[in-house]
Amino acid sequence: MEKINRRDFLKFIGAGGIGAGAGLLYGESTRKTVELLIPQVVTPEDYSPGIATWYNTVCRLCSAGCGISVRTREGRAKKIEGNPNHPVNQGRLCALGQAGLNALYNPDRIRTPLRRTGDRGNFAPIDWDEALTLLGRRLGNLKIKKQGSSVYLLAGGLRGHIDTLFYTFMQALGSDHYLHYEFTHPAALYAANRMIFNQDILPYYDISNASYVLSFGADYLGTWLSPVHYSQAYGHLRQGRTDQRGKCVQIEPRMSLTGASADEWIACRPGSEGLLAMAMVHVIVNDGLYRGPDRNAWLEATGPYTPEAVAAQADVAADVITRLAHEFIRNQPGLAIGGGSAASHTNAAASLAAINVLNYLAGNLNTPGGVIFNPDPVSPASPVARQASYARLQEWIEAMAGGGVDVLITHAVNPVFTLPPAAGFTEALAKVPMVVSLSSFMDETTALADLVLPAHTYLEAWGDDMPEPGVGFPVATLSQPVVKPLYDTRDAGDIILSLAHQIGGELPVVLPWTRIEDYLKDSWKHIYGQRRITADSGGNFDEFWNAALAAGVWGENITREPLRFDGVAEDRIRALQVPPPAFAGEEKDHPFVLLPYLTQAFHDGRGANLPWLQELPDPLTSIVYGAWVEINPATAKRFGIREGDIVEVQTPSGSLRAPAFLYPAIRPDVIAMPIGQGHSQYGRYARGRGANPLEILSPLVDEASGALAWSATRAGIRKTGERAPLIKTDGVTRTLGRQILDDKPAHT
Amino acid sequence: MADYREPAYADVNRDILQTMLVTGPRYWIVFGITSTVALVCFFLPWIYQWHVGVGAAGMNRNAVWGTYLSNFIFWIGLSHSGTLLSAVLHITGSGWRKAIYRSAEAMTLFSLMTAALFVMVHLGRVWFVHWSIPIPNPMGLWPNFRSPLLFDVMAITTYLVASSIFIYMGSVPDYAAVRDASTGLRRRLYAIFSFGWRGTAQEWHTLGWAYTFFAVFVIPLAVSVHSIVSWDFAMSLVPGLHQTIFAPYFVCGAIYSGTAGIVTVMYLLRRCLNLERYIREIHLDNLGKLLIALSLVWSYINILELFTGWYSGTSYEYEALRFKLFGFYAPLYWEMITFCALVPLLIFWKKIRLSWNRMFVISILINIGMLTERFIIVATSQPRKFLPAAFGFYFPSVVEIMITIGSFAVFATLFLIFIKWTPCVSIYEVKETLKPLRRAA
Amino acid sequence: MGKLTDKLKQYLKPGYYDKFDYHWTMTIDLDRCTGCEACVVACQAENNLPIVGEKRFRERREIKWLRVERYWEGEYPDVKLRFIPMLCQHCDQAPCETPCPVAATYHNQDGLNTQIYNRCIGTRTCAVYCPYEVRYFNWFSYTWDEPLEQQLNPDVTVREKGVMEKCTFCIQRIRQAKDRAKDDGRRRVRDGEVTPACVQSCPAEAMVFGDLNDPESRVAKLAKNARGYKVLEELNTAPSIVYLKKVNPDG
Amino acid sequence: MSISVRDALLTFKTPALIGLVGVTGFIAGYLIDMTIFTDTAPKQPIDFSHRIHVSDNGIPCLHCHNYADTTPAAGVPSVSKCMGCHKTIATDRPEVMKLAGYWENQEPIPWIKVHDVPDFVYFTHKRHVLAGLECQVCHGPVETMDRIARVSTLKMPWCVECHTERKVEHGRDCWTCHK
Repeated sequence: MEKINRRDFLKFIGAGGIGAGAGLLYGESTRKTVELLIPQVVTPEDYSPGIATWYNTVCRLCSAGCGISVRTREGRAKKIEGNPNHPVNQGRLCALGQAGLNALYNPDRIRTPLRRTGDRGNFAPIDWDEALTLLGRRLGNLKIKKQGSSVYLLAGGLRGHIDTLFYTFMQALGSDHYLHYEFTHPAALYAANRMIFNQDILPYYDISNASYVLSFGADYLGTWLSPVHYSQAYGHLRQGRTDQRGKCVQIEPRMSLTGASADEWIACRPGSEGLLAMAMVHVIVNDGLYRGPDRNAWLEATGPYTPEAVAAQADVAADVITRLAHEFIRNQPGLAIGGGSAASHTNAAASLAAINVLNYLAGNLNTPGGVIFNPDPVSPASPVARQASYARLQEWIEAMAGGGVDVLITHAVNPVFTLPPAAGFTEALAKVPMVVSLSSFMDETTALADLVLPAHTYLEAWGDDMPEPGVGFPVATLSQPVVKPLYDTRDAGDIILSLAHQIGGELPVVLPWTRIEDYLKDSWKHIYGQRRITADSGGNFDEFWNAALAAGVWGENITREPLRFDGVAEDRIRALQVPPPAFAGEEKDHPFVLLPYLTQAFHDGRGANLPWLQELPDPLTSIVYGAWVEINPATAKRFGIREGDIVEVQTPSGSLRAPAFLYPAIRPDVIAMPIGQGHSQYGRYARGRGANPLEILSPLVDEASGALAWSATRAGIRKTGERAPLIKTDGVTRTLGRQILDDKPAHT
Repeated sequence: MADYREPAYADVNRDILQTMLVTGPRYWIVFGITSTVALVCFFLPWIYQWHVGVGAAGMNRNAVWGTYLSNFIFWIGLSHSGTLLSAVLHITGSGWRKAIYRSAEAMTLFSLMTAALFVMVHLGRVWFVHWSIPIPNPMGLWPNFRSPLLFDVMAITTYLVASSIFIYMGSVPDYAAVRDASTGLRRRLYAIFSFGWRGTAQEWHTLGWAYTFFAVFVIPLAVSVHSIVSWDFAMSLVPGLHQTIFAPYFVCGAIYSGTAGIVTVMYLLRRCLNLERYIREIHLDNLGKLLIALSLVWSYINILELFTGWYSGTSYEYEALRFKLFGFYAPLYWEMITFCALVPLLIFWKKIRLSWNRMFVISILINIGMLTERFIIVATSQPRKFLPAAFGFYFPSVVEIMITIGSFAVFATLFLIFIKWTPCVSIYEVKETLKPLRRAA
Repeated sequence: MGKLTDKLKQYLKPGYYDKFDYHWTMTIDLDRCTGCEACVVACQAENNLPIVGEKRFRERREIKWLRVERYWEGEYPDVKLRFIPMLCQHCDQAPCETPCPVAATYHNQDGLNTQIYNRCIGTRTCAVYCPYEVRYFNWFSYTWDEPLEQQLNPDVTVREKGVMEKCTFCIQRIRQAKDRAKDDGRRRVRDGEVTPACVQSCPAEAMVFGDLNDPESRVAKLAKNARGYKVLEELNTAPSIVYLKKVNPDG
Repeated sequence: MSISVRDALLTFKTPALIGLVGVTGFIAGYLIDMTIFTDTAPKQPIDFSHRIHVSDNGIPCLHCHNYADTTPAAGVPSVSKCMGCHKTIATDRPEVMKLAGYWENQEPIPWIKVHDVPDFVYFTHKRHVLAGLECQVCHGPVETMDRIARVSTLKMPWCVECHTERKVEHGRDCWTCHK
């Protein structure tokens, strides 16, 4: 072929050059960025790359006190699992407990101390020294002026020596205004146990060995006392024994998680649970199923509570009551427990007392599968005494409103959210010159504080715990930091200690420690000596301490006799009677009873800022992200309400709007709402989502226990015409006769 | 028809060649519109989706297949009549085909391309699409040859290649005609396209032979392609899709929509390129008859589908049927029945059959119906599978709808390019149909 | 010719194996299950499931490898609620395996239905073919609000947009157990050595996991239980999850 | 007048060739970039020489990379570990002074990662070391390198090849290496 002329040649060069250039550039563009290989400066001794390290500590997200093991990799917490050595949860853990990581790594944590600037709700960061001096000075002055008693400390339900520390601190300050407040604290149950059993601490309910569980609204698989432990017990009760399968009966106006698992669900009128119990007592005594010496006394006491009489009040057929009573006595060991709706009416304590009587008559006290009275706890410190009932909190609120409170310190408690506004806490708070919050989250209460001293989350903090209710033998758990503190926060204990030193006077004398860790260790030295553990642990204290830290739990292995119980005193029997429940609001303009209920995920609202739980479909409705009003389909039909219609719920103390959900298992004269949503603060995941039923409660109180009767508010509903389709994961919730739940297609 | 004057050979060349050699402003306007729409409605949304993920579409966990796949089937279907029809008619030696087959085959080609595009749009990670092609690699990784989707890839590529060869072969003599009628660069280009065709007896013989061979070869291919597409669905367990009838159902549906498509295109060509003298009532008449036949078969299969569903007696099939006939998308279903089963019955009337405008409307309606049919298949079956708790709902997103509209523009653009590149009516074959005595002009 | 027929016979066996090395199987006792959904969170924590956000939930694009389905029976007042945890059944004759054009999902020698994220091209055919609807697609690339990403499990890939994902029976835990076995010079993993996150967390111990090939394993014994059944058994997918149906005392 | 195909083709010869050259150029350029310009031995913050440590002073690999036989990651020695020797040894060398500098202000050394596998790959040193593989099999003659360099591609074909020829148990199952 002919030779290429010059112009063409240049063209070739050009083309080749451009092409090659483009190729190079393309290659460069596809190359991934340089990765660095960062070594440690000094290697920690328990570090090995790519291998998980487990730390045992305690879950603080509810009061059950489960032991947890946290898996960490390269110094970061990866997963929370139950601590297999721990007698309460035995290696298992609930949704809330596992979501604890979301609390630790929550994007909305308070990262530095904050000081109010201008109106409440506006903050500016300050450093710790400044913050502590600020508070220290104030407390110091009060102390010098002998006004220490105007310092109030309200803590969430904390147990163990951190509580003792708080107590000592307040005492030294000259103030005995130190209380715990937990919305879920079963005050009525304590009262009932005092009434019938003379017990200050809760007994152990041995569900796993029971063959019959008669539960009056106690959601023991979801929220009652120690759900993880009871779930495990439930598993054993159902399939753990070869010879028998225990039966579960649930009596409650709205089917709870437990109700769903029960063999029989009986929808009684709200607040009539105690009456039912009394009727059963009547049947048992009357039909000669109980032949104790005090039979006649019982006969008298329960005279008026004939099944027929109660049937009318409770809307449960008389023969059902009789049948249940007989079943209960026949299938021993059996358990009668009460909670939930039964424990949230104006007759709560009396109802639970009546339920206790069932156990007494069945003679299943201190027997396997029955009620076993716990021996005294490991540490003498008994925070239960410091638990504020709603009534007791009322006195505080009055004091605050009256200007008697100069400094209010709150720790891990959010009364602004968990108390009904009608209680007037928020207004009273405004009257307090200085509000200090030790919270690690900007919750509703913290938002109204003047000074925020962010405490560690429980995964960064030291502490110990004695589970309550215990498990039949004394147990203590140690909690330790599993990761380095993420932010400029401090251990609540350390804050108190440094405050003590800041204030001076005799405080540094009674609280000489500078680190909570040392304080804890010394307190344990004391137990160690007192309990003469040396005998069984063999080595010295340090060995014991390290062993305890490694195991995360220490259970006393000298078996103690459960506390004896001999009969109910005559006068108590005679005194026992269950009044019908009182309600706020008239039936004619408020035809329904509003039943707020706890969910395992959100508990009293503290779970709402954990994204995993916001995205966890509600076990019974599969709804995520938001709150709803549960209405019986029949009722809904009457009001022409479809799912997703926004309804207005009015009570004597207010009203709220939420989408309706047609719940097949709720009484037609009851509407229910989950507690936990409807936060106005508390981080991006919780804020402005759903509605909070507590906001519209009329705070009636159960006189006997001082507990807030939070199911005793009547409500009316109105269809607003607006719609807000619920976000739920379920499609159709009927099997349509398909072979899903059974080996053969169901017939529907 | 009285005033119809049959064209002379010279006229044929002139008339048809001017459609591609002479380009008026109207062409450029139309071309401009289609290409812009294609860019704005198809490619831009696609790029956006590429960037954020397929979430840009309306699909969810209850219906992971959406309009992308239904459109894919639709375009595959549209591709069907073209090559298949022209091949069948060629073998059966029906002369009336000659004027229309070129554009029909072009349709095949371009709708196949559009369909292929939709596969890409559908993929979650289209940048790895080459993994579905068996290329030897040092990792020893191969595609999964059991997968109906892989059958698809094979079938479609084969069909694409075969039909492009088929259409090209048919055009060679015409390219020669273009070459002789033009000058300069185009002349040289077409010299290459036409492989230096000189029109000797030998060449005509070879062409005829090869052409017939390909015609025979293409027919089973066309049938297989849509059967395989149907297996994508039929091989699943999904109630409403898991049916043996699906292969014939799809094939018949494909030819049906394809034939309707031809009518549409013919109408437009005739109008816009004033080919009234070549595309004539006879074509309309024959295609009309074909449409009736196909619509009857199609309706029959639909009834059969309902029957099998009902006869199965399972909760699954019942629910699927219920949702299809009376569920949210029921209006679409009945619309489909009206357009594809009832409306075509009008064609029985010769008056309607021979009226260009009426047939044009009907053909459009049929294809709307077929488009919905494909949509119903994906949109009503998946959200009603086996576990009621996982029942759901699917509605296409804006991006999806835009891309659907855009796809038509893509097709149109390609077709417009085509008519300027190849004579859209076969010059030499039209001549074959003319009366010999008029040969001397 | 004989060779060919053998080859064809081979194709009839699940995953083309004469016998699985391990046959990982799970039993779920519905009589123990309380529907508390602890397992759901456990799975999310272990397997880096994204926090998709309210909008995505509304669009029904949540990602939950393990979900608890609930079915109501009867009407008030005689109404019952039944729970059933639904996760990948690791079918031995999996409908989802055949259609994947790139073989990103296939049956491996341990009887597991694999999902290889970095091979997936996102045709989503497997999800259509799966009768249990336990395959979840990454419609977007999800991100974690800082510092939540510090929790991510380094043993599990964070999936990018456009790939399918599903329950793996916590393959990373299986892998670690095998690793441990090798360290101790054992040929096999001991029964109970592998517990997927859900099984580990289950408060009522409703879930049991193990090797069906080992006749002594707990799961092998439970699988023989009279209450045992498989969901949608008539589809003949041969799932590796055996459910034990809830006992109904009144017949 | 007629035109032959050859003449026609000739007119398009030059543009076609130019296009061809362009494409070839592109491919060539890309390959060059991938092979020659890929930095398999980047400049490290400290000019650490494996040769000096291993060959000259006979320090075994596992002395510094002490996790290689016990954990998935081989482990980069911590700064303190380096200082363990270099408090006393060769303290006058400039590079060692750099190291001392890092130690002074307690900073980690930002080494540039040379051997890196994607996030979706599960690789454990332990199993490979315990299987009796020499470090050099994958990392090359490190003992001779003054600056560490990547000698193998660390790409899947390379892994699979070795797994295949050593008949690793389930060595070709995706879930053996992908997570």
